[in-house]
Formats: sequence, C-alpha cells, structure tokens
Amino acid sequence: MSRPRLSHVLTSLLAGALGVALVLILLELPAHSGLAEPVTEAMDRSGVGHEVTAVLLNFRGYDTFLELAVLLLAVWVAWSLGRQDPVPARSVRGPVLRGTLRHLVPVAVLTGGYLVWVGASTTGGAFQGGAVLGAAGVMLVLARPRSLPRVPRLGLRFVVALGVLVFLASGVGGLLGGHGFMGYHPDWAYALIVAVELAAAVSIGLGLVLLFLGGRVQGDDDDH
Amino acid sequence: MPIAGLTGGLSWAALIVIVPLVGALLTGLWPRAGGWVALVVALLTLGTTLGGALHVWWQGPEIHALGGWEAPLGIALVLDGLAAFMLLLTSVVGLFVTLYALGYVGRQERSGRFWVLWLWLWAAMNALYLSGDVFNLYVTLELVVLASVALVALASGGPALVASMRYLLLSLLGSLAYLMGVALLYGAYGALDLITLAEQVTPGHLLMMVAALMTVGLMAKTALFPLHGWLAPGHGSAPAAASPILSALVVKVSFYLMLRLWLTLFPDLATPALGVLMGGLGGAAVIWGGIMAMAADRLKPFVAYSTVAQVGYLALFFPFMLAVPGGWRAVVFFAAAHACAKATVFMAAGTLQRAAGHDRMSELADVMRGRPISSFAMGIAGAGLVGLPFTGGFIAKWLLVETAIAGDVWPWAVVVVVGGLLAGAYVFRLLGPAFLAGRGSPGRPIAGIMEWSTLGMALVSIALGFAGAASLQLLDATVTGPGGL
Amino acid sequence: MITENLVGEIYLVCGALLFVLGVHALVVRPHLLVKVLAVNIMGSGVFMVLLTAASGPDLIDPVPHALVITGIVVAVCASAVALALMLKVRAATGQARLPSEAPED
Amino acid sequence: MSAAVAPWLALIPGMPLLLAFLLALDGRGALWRLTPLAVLPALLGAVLLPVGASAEYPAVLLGAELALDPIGRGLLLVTALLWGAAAVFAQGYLGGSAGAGVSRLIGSEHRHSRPGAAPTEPGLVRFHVFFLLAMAGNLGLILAGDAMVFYAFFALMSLSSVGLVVHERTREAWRAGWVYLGMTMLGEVALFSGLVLLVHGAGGHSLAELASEAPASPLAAALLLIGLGIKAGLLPLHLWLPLAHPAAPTPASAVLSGAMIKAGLLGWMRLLPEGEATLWVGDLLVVLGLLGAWFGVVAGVFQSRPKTILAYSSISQMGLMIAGLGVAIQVPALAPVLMAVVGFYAMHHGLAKGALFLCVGIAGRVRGPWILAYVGLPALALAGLPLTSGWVAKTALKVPMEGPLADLSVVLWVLTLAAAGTTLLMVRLVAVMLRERGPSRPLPLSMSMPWLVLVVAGVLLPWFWVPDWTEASLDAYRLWSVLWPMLLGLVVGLLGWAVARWRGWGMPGWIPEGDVWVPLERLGGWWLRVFGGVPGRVHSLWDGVMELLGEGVRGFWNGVLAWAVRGERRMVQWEVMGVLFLGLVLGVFLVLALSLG
Repeated sequence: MSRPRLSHVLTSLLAGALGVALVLILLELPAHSGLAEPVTEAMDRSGVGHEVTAVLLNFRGYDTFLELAVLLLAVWVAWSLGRQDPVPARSVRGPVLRGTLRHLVPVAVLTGGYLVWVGASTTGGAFQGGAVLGAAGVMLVLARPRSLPRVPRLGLRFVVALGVLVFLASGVGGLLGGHGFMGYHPDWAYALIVAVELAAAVSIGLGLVLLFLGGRVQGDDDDH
Repeated sequence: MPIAGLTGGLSWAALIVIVPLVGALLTGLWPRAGGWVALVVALLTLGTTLGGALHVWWQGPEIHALGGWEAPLGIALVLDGLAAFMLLLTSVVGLFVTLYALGYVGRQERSGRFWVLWLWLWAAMNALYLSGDVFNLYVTLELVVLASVALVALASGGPALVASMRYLLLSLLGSLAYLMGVALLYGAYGALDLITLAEQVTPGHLLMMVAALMTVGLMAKTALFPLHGWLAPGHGSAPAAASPILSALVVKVSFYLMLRLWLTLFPDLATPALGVLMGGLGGAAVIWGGIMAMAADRLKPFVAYSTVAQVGYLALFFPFMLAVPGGWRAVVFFAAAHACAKATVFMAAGTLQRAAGHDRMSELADVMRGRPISSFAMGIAGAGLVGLPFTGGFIAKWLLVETAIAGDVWPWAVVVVVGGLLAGAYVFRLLGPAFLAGRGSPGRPIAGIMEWSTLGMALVSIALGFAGAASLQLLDATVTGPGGL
Repeated sequence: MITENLVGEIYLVCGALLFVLGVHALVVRPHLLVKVLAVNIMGSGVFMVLLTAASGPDLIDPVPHALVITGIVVAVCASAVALALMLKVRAATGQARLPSEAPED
Repeated sequence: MSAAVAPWLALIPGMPLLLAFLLALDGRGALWRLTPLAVLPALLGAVLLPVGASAEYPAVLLGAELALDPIGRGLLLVTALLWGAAAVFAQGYLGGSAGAGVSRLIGSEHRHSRPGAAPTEPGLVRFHVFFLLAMAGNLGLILAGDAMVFYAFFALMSLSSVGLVVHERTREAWRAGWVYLGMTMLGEVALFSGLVLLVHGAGGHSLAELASEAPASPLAAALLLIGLGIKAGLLPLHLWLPLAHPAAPTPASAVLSGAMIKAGLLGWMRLLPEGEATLWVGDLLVVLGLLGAWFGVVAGVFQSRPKTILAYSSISQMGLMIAGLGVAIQVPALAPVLMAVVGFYAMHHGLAKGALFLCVGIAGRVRGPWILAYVGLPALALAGLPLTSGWVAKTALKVPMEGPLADLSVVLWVLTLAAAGTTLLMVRLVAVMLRERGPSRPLPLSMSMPWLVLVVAGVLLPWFWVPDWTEASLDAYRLWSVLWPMLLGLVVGLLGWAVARWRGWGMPGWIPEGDVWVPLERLGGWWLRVFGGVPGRVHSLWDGVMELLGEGVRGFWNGVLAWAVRGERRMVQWEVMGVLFLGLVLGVFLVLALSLG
C-alpha cells in the first residue's frame, strides 16, 4: 500500500501547486470584450437574430459541424465496440411510467421543436432541442427497452447522420456558391440555418439515445 | 511571405477535408461497401492533397476563411507548407494502408467497423492539419482520439481493451489540458485564430502556463518519454491494419500540433533550458525505447517500442528551433521518414503474425524466410529506421546531425548517432532470423495485396530518400509566427 | 480587470479548482466510472473559466457560449465512448479499473 | 553526348542497384546470370565519357552530383573491370557447373537439391544481391561529386559486403563477419560525423566546395582518418582485413581486396582538408603507411593460407599508397603528381591483386606446377617486374620524391626495401600454392577468362594509360632501381624456400591470422575468465563472447533488460503516468518561468 499512498500524496501536491498557479494566473486576466464587437458588426449578415446561434451555425459553423461529427463518430465507436448489457435489462413494470410517457413524449417533442425554432432569435437551438428529444428517447427506452428502435438499419443510420449530412450539403453548397466552405448565401442563410438546426436536433436526439444504448440497437447486431 | 487568400470558389483546403469526410459518412451508412469507398477515397484524397501541395509549391500558402468569415471572427483553414507536407504524408501512407487493409479485413466479420473508423480518423487528421483555430483544433483532436481509441479496441480481448482505455483516459487528460490552454488564451487575448493570436501574444506567466499545459497535453498523445506507457500495449495489440495507422500517422498528428503551436504562438518562449529539458526527454526516449525493443519478445510490441524510441527524435525540434532558423524542418522530415518505415514494418509484422498464427519473435524465422516479399520490405524499412543510405531515414539522420552541428548544439548529434546504432542493434535482432539457415514456410494463406502493398510502402520510404530537397522547399512555405522561425 | 467583479473572481477560482480536483480524481481514484466523471469535472472547470471570459466590461461576448456548447457535446461524446469502453473492459477483465501493471506479454 | 551524361552517370551505380532489386524480388529465377552485365555502363562510361563529365540531380537526396575526374576515371575503369571479372568468375565458382564440392559454399538450402541441379538456391541469389549492392556502392562512390552521395555509396558498399564476408556461414565466416561489421559500423559513424563536420564548415555538400573552402578542422580530419582508414587497412585499423578476405568466397575477396579497400584511399584524396593545420595528417599517414608496408610483409610471410597472404600483401601495398598520399599532403607542391601516381598505383594493384585472388580460386582446380602459369605473371607484376604495371607504378611513385623539393631519402629507402618485401611475399605465396595437392578438375572458361582479362589489362595498362611514365621508366637506371630490390627479395625468398625444403622445415606460425586481433581476443577471454567468472576453457575473446552470451554478458544484459522492464511496468501504471503528467506540466512551466525571468 505504500506506493499508492506515495503517488496520492504526490498527486495532491502537484495538483495543488498547479491549482495555485492557475488561480494566480487567472486572477491576472485582463478585461476585454473578446470577439463581441466583430460578432455584433456581422450580425446583420448572419441570417439569424441571436448572437450565440449566429456564432454556432454561421461564424463558427465549422466547429459545430465537426462537433456533430464527433457525436456521429461516438455513435459509430460505441457501435464498433459492440453491445454489452442491454440497458435496462428489462422494462419497468407498472402503469405509472408508461402513463406519464404517453403524455410526456409528445410534449418533449414539441418542446424540442420549439427550442430549435426559437433558437434563431433568442436562447435555444439545436443542442437544447436535441437534448430534450434525446431525454424523451431515453425515457422511452427505459420504459420499453426492446420496442423503440425497431426501424430499418439503414434508416436509423441515415437519421443519426442526418445532421452531418445536411450541414455538409449546405457547406458544400456554400463552397460551390462562392461563399466559402460552410458559408451561406445571405438571402438563404436563415432557411438553411433552420434546416440544419432541425436536422441536427433530430440527429443529436437519436445519437444521445444510441449512445445511451451503448451504440447499437436490437436487430442491428450484424453489419455485414 | 505571400499568402494567397482564397475565400471564394473552390479551395484545395476545403476539398481535402470534404473528400474523406464524405467517404466516412458513406461507409457509416453502408458499412458493407467500406472497402471500395475507402479505396476511392484514398485515391481522391491523394489527388486532392497533391493538388493542394502543388498549389502551395507554386503559389504559396492558401488561407480559406470558412463561410467567408475572416479571422478573428471565423475559422480559417490554413494550407501551408507544413500542413501540405503532413497531408501528403498521410495520404500516401493512408493509400497503402487502405490497400493492405483490403486484404487484411477482407470479408472478415465486422470489417465494416474498421472502414468507418479509419475513414473518420483520416478525415479528422486532415481537418486537424488544416485547422488554423485553437478551439477548432481541440475538436479535431477529439475526433482523432475517439477514432484511434476505437481502432485499438477493435482487437477485442482484455489487453487491447485495457490499453485503449488507458490511451483514452490519457488522451482526454491531454485534451483537457490543451483546452484549458485555449480558455486561458481566449481569456487573455480574446481570439482563437492562430495567426491573430500569434500577433498578440506576449511572453508572460500566462503564456508560459498555456505553453506548459498544451505542450505536455500533446506530449502525452505523442507518447514522448516518460508519458509513453500507453503506446506499446496499445499499438502492439491493435489490429494489424490499425497499428500502422496509429504508429505512423496518429502519433505525428499531436507532434504536428505541438510544432505548429511552438512555431506560431510560443517562439518567444523557446529557451535553451527548455531545449535541454525536452531534448533530454527525447534522448531518454531514444535509449529507453531501444532497450525496451531489445527486451520485447513479441513482434508487434517490439515495433511499438521502436516507435517510442523514434518519437524521441521528434522532441529535438525544441533545441533545434532555437539553434537554427528552420531547424525544425529536419525533424519534420524525420517524422515523414519514420512514418513510411514504421508503417511498412507494422504491415509486414501483421502479415507475418497472420501467416504464423502468432508473433513470438523467436519462432518467426521460418515464416520470414517463407515470405520473402514481406521480409524484404521489412528489411528496407529497417534500413530506414536505422538511417542507412538510400532511404528517407538517411536523409533525415543527415539533416538532424547537420542541424545539430550547424546550430552548435552537437550533443543532439550524438543522440542521433547513438540512437542510430541502437536502432541498428534492434533492427538486426528483427531481421537476423531471416538470414539463419533453415527452410522457409509461407504459413497460413495471406491475401497477396497485403504483401505487395507492404512492398509498395517500403518503396515509398526509399523514394522519400530522393525527395529531401523538394520536401525542405515545400516546408519553407510555412506560415509561422512573427518570430519567423 | 475582469476580477473587479467578485462573481468573475469566484468563477475563475472555482474553475481552476474544479480542473485540478478533476485531475486529482482522474489520477488517484481507481474506478473507471469515477475517472470518467473526473474528466467531466475537469471539463466543467475549463468551461467556467471560458464563460468568465464572456463577461466583458460592456458587451457580452457570445463566442465563449458557443464554445462551451460545443465543448459540452464533445465532452458528452467522449464520456459516452469512455463508458462504453468501460463496460467492455469490465466484461473482459472482470473489473472496471485499470490493472496496476501491464499484462504479461 | 552531353545530353546523355546525366542518365549515363546515374546508370553506372543504378544498373547494379536495379538488378539487385529485381534479384531480391525474384528470389528463385536465373536472373543472377546477368550480374556481369551490371558493370557495362561503368566500363563504357570509363572509356567513352569525357573527363570532367558531371551531372547534377537536384531532386535526389539533398541535391546530388556525380562527376568523373581523371583519378575517378582510372579507378572506375579498373573497378568496373575487376567487378565484371569477379562477377563472371562467380558464375563458375559458385554456379551450378561447380558440382557438389561447392554446394557447401552456397548455404544449407543447397543441401536439399541434387548436386548439379539448376542452381537457383536462395543462398546463391543472396550472394549476387549483396554482390550487386556492393558493386553499386563501389562504382557510385568513385563518381560521387558531393559528400552525401559519397557517404551513401560508401555505406552501401561497406554494409553490403558484410553479406559477402559471412556468405559461407561457417564459424570462421561469422567471426570475420562480426569483426568486419563492428569495425565497419565504427568507420561509418566516424566517416558520417567527419563528413557532416566538413559540410558544415564548407557550407555545401559538393566535394569541390569541401576541398576549396573547408577549414582544416582537426576533429573532422581525425574522424575521416579513422572512418576511411578502417576501409583502407591503415595499420592499427587493419584488423578486419586478414580475417575477412580469407573468409569470403573467392570472387568476393577479389573485389574486397582489389577494389573496395581503394575507397578509403579515394576518400582521403577527395576529402582530406589541405592546409598547415593538417600537416600532421600527412606525417601520420607516411609513418603508418610505411609501417603498414613492412608489417604486411612480415605478418604475411608467416601465413600458410594463400588468401591470408594476399590479404597481408594488400595491407602492405596499401601502406605504400598511403605513404605516397601522406607525402603529397606534407609537400603540397608534389601533391598533383603524387595524387595521380597513387591513383595509378591503385589501378595497378587492383588488377594484379584481383588476378591473384582469382588464382586462388583456380588453384582449387589446377594442381601442381601448372598453377605457376596462372599465378606467376600477376605475382611478378605486383613485385614490380619490368614492363608490367607494377614496374611503372613503383617507378612513378619514386620519381617525384627524388626531386629537390623535400628530403625524402628515408621514405625512398623504405619504399625500395618494401619492394623486396613484396617479392618475398609473392615467393611465399607461390610456395604455399604449389604445396596444395589433390585431383585437378576441369577449369571452366568462366573462371579462366576473367583471370586472363585482368592479367592482360595489367600488362597493357601502363602503355595505354600513362605512356609518358612508361617510356620514362625504360631508362636503365630506373630499371635497375626497381629490379635490384626485386631480385633481392627473390633470392632471399628462394633461398629460404630451398633451405626449408632441404631440412624439411615448416613455416612457424609466429604471427597468427588476424595478428593483433588474436592476442586481443585472448586477452579478452582471459579477462572474462578471471574477472567475468566465465567457466570453462576460454581461448579467445570470440570464445569468451560466445560463452558469455550463455553466461555473463547475457546475465548482465538480462539484468539491464529486467530492470528496464520493471521500470516500464511502473511507468505504465496509471497513477505514475498521472504524476508524471502533472510533474511535467509544472516542470515545463517552471523551466520557462525561471529561464525567462
């Protein structure tokens, strides 16, 4: 036991020293408005009314695109690892959960859709909406573990990749249209952003559910 | 340096990202078509990277403002000499690995998984090489990590899984250290674009902390001694088609990022003391990896430890950066030479392992004699690892020693020369059995393309020996910080 | 100085502390689940630091918010992969922790 | 013509390289029959290409340059001739027509095939691959116009010939191979470092730049002295030579001794920086060269195997050339002419020594006095018989030294007496070869023709290559000054032989094969026995190393490995990795903070 203890002490000391150094450095951070000004200046060309959405889907759309790609990749990775234990092993008995879900899921879908829609002008967006959708999906899975993902494999794959596909298509369209890769024609920006957001929200929701399931669903055990 | 800004119309940089990404998406949708998609993607990616490299060669670096939003607001793709060189390297190695994998995974069960992960990894690496934004680099870095961890874990079985778990955790630790650096940079300078930041940064405690967090975080991913522990079990237990990718390419990705950051953001921090520290770690890696390679009794961990040793040379860019203007180019060329040689050795090792049914080094002599093509390729690659003439490794060694002497930091030349001798000893250990008397036996049947693609890769490592001047010229077209290293 | 407001200071200090606490737990605690959580805590620390940078003197900077959203999704994905891998490790080795030594080759 | 220079020059080393590559891939075919053709571009190039032809290949390496200068042209001609002759010889010597007796040479794979069966054994192909690679290296380094190309071809030649030395894979061959490999590696590292230092000093790779601009760095000069001295058989660095030449198959010994050791000499001619600061190099070369010239004779006389005698004769002859080069460095005014003479001497020695080695192979088939017909002329040429190349070379070496520029009488005397020693050594060689008894076998044309070509070339060489010197040597005084030491050696040798025959004495083995290496081995073995705790009877370092690989060294090395493996296991531990990570972050930060203030 002596070695682990030594390494614990060392870790504590080193982490403490790092923490102190970080705090001292952070407290010296200068004040500045970062990129607020350029964002404000460019807002009228962004196609949306909310700054965070504009940054996420237009100014730094590439980040968001890659982040959707990370989610998709995570699904493939979990899928490649293979499924271990079905989660949960059996469905929750009793009427309460099912009864609640019967009302909750439609509300969640509605809320998710609203969050995506509203994201263009105020707080909200694909991730918030997608997260709500995902939560609804997870609850469905918890309640009826073996019934939800009974969809064709190709369809499932397609839906989970939808966000990336739409975003990529829009991005390549921007490239071909001379607005740069991941760019939009200013007139179409709003429509394209909403389309991308909707697709992204669906993919995020489904991706989160699939990740919760460990990547693969019933009936998708064979991939060849 | 003239920078041909190109915001409208087609852009090589964008194409280089898009092509493998489309391939990755297609294989995700139709895993069964993975092999063919990968082959087409490999050829197209090679074509686009060649186009990009020629563009840089003739017209200088290309900066593509994504979405038409110029930095600092938007994200820029930066295709310069360094990025083009690494992309070209990735494409060439990637093409041969793809050919090899066509034979290796073949119609094996679960082959689709390999293709999906490999194409995602390829897309992620391309995106990382081109990214000119510190936060975007973090996202691409995570893409690379997830895909490569999954490639290790494809070889199911306790050791591979534990190795990939260790790799994942250390990578996440490194990534978050890097991300902390990004947060500090943004907090201090309010910008994420590398070129914008490079003009603003001032040496100070904050920048030092950023440099420490980012450098060590990336060191862990590069497996630089003493943070190399995850590499040998990971690369040693990964599937044969994945090991060359990991050892030849993925390790170089984080090295590239480290180099890029030091060339743009931290040139003012490069002090002799740091050079001694990092170079010393590199030298220790060379010795330690060499000893561990001598101790290994299985072929693939042996090759992986040789990677640990050779990664040590990469750390020499710290002392070189300060000593000689452009001295880092020798290290980059070395990275390419090592990538070609190491990919070959791992591919040949995978072939021998499959042919023999095991990879115990002491019992491989028969199969080595029975598979002359793979053994021959391994011989060429071994010569490359040692740095014998007519391989890329030789040019790399020459450049490293010349740089060390030109910069009057000759102790690093001793490291290179001693490392070469050590490599000679362990490569001899690798190839020696093939020369002993005895009958050869080809072992279990092997797809022919595996052996021929290995040979092709070996020939590339020879061809690299004839591209030294051109490579250095390409690397000259690199966008660096105001320090102008 | 951002640190003129106390909230900012608290955020920064807490961010740094969360980060090193996460590092400490990641290194010291043996169970893989705890390690994955520790990684998330480290991430939260970074996000707190990043968010503080958004509260500029006059304008709210939207970029860090976007970065944090992106960062959170990336962190979720990494955690999901780590957890899936953890389950595989437990299935293969019987325990959800890293063995103290590399397996014999 | 000029348009074809660049591809032609590239083809000279490129042809054998390409053939070697095809052979290695093919593995089992009969492509090895084509080996002699690989020298054709070199032979034609040496004859047809104009002196001063050069070509640059900016894309190759870091910008490569091949060039043909006068010395290079001569050496290229002889080297190509010798490699071609050896390649043809190898067809008969190692090939299928040799029958069962030779199968031992080819390698164990051959045992599985019938004697006389189509010789497509991997061992044979392997020999030809290494042979071609070494050939490419040797031809290439003569043409090298810049330091990198020179080193690349030099290393290719040196390392490939390891495969030739160990080809027979006997215990003797492995021992020689290890010594050769060890010294070669040492030489490579020294040469590499020396070249990089030179290049750094001159600021460019080109040999012309190196010669004119490189400041005389003593370190670089010392490194080059060691690196090239090992190849050239410079006295204390000659240890591998008497071990490797007898161990290699005969065609390989012929090129090792005739062509490859000249690479060291050529390297010095091209690379040694001139100037006051390196005068000591000249002194050293003269002293070591003259010592080598005599030591080769003394050690060679005590040998009883023809190839070993020839190897020592090579050390002796190289000593003469090295001394000549040393004088050229000491007295810069003499340099141009002496360099040319040394180049010619190297040509002469290559042809004569190559022919003599082929004779050793022929002696396995032609017995009794008939062998005299083969060995006589090249042996006498080496000794300096008038009207042969040796006569012209020896005379031409002495003429410039007799001039008034410097007092070199001591050198001249030693050189003259060394000629007597050479003759003595040749007498000893003939005596040893005549002693061999056994059934004679048919001598294939592929073995006799190469010999004939080399001998004829040796006779014709002076008349066509340096007619001025040849005519100048026809002077009676010159004739006598070459003839008397030769006669002296002949008389002493024949007397000794006669006395030995009369009394039935054998030659005492006072100087073993490998001279200093053997006591070194013994000393090493003794040291290991006494201090290393090696059990059993250990007679030499080689035995000792073998024993130790079973006991001591292996134990020690295993200890190191076990220690490292334990350390590695610890470093793989997650907590240790974490602590190291944190420590490094803080360490890098502190180093930066402290060094930047």
